[in-house]
Amino acid sequence: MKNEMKLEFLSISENESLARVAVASFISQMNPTMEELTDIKTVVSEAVTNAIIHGYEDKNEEKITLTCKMENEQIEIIIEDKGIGIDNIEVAREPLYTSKPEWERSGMGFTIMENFMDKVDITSKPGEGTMIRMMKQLTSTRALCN
Amino acid sequence: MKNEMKLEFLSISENESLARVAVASFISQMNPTMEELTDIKTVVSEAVTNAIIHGYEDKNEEKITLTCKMENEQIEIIIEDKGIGIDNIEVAREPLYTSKPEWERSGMGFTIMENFMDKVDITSKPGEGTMIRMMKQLTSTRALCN
Amino acid sequence: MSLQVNFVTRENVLLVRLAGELDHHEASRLREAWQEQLQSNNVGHVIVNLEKLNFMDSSGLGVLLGRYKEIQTTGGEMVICSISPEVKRLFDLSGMFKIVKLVDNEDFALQLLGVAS
Amino acid sequence: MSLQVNFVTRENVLLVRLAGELDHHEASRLREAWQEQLQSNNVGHVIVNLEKLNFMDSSGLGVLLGRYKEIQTTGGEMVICSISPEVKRLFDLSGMFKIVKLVDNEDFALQLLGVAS
Ligand SMILES: Nc1ncnc2c1ncn2[C@@H]1O[C@H](COP(=O)(O)OP(=O)(O)O)[C@@H](O)[C@H]1O
Ligand SMILES: Nc1ncnc2c1ncn2[C@@H]1O[C@H](COP(=O)(O)OP(=O)(O)O)[C@@H](O)[C@H]1O
Repeated sequence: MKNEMKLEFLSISENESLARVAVASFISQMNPTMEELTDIKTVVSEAVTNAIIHGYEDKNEEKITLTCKMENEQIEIIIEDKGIGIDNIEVAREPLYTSKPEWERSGMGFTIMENFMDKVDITSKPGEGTMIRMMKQLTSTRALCN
Repeated sequence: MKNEMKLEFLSISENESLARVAVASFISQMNPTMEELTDIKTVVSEAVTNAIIHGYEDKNEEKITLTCKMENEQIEIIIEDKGIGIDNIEVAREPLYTSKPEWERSGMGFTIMENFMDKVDITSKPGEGTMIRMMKQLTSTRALCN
Repeated sequence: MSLQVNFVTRENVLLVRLAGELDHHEASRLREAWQEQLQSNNVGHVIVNLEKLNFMDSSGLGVLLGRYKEIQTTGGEMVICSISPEVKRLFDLSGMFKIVKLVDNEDFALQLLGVAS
Repeated sequence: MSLQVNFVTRENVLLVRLAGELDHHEASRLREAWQEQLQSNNVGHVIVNLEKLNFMDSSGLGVLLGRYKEIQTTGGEMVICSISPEVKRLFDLSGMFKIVKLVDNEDFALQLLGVAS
């Protein structure tokens, strides 16, 4: 089965759950395990939250794009903002690093994405925006059982 | 509260529930009644199904766009396809009219949309596609109770 | 949340219990399974129990109407039971209750069709 | 599915029960309510019951860590209980259990902090 969706929404925190729900509904077509579903909801939540608070610095009227593709049991998720971008991607990826400790950020977002997904690519340009591309292969055995 | 989302997806029937779930999650931010939520899920299901089976005649790789905006308690939903279009919109709107009786269509789609929403505009051009625009005002009292 | 379908035969009545969501995607699967039941069991009437159906749209109406027409040719009746207010509004709109009967629950439906419980 | 928060005080312990989904959107509301409880009640320790929490991300970790730091300055302890396997993986990743204790349920947590039940 092959499928594709693209969701565009405003940079307000209410839409974090919208993004999770849409991706979860989309992924469910592939019959993932509960753990896989939770992993994917979590990383979507991390990347969308980052776009809102870091990328757009809490500005409300900006646009975030979430693309999700699946083919066989391979899932690709791309989350994009046109916000401030990331200066030093290597530092940003470090566990516990956050540029906003005063907002009680844990600095664990990228660490979670990297642990829950097979692959995480970050493309970013200061002043232009950030694109997070994540891949995950679902356990194909489940699909065979149905 | 003001919010906006746009969802693009392939014309496969699996995505009918994706469209419902995304709109339901989005609308839930406005605290609708259960009846309002069901009405909106139903009309989204009708219009998306029509785009798949009538607009794209069950072709799988075409794109459907669903836009949803809300401001105050006013909801606007637009569903678009680039499919075959509708020859005679007046006939299409008639209760029980269907061009596909052999597929067990009930011909009630537009009637349901018109009954469940405040306003339904159909824009269509044969060979170019169809756009359904629906409006609904949520019962504002609910929003005040919260 | 997809569609779950359960078929039970009681004397000459086919009982169809639907749970979950019935949209166009689920409609064709339901039609096929239902037609197979009608062909392989010698039943005259059909009871459709919608108690656990959370969602239905006009594609669902189409499947029900289609099966109604099938059994009607041999004089069979269709009885709907345990419908939710949401789904009932759809039925009302489409005039379904001019052709199929609506009762409160499965027991009433069985009684109506003369099946001893 | 938003976040439901329930605060209960038992002797010098604040019990925080979370249900639903804890993301960045819910985190600031939770922080404010929690800080208010810490200020208005004279409590030393905190128990966080996550039994009914279906979803949490790193924004949730941030709020918990923030409250841990607050009570730690006065020597207070934080105990987490009834955690789901999914949420536990987040905690494991972030090394939370180096600073807060994890127990199976509320009773054990209360015992651990010396509250008679
Ligand atoms: N979309 C983004 N736009 C700009 N900066 C970002 C974005 N995503 C992440 N960052 C930067 O990377 C840092 C680390 O991110 P992360 O690991 O998710 O931790 P946290 O969100 O808790 O700060 C952030 O503090 C921020 O400086
Ligand atoms: N998106 C569309 N593209 C082309 N034709 C459409 C579209 N939507 C509706 N139609 C036409 O309008 C008719 C009536 O639609 P509707 O009331 O939803 O009934 P049904 O879907 O059961 O046929 C359809 O049979 C079809 O001919």
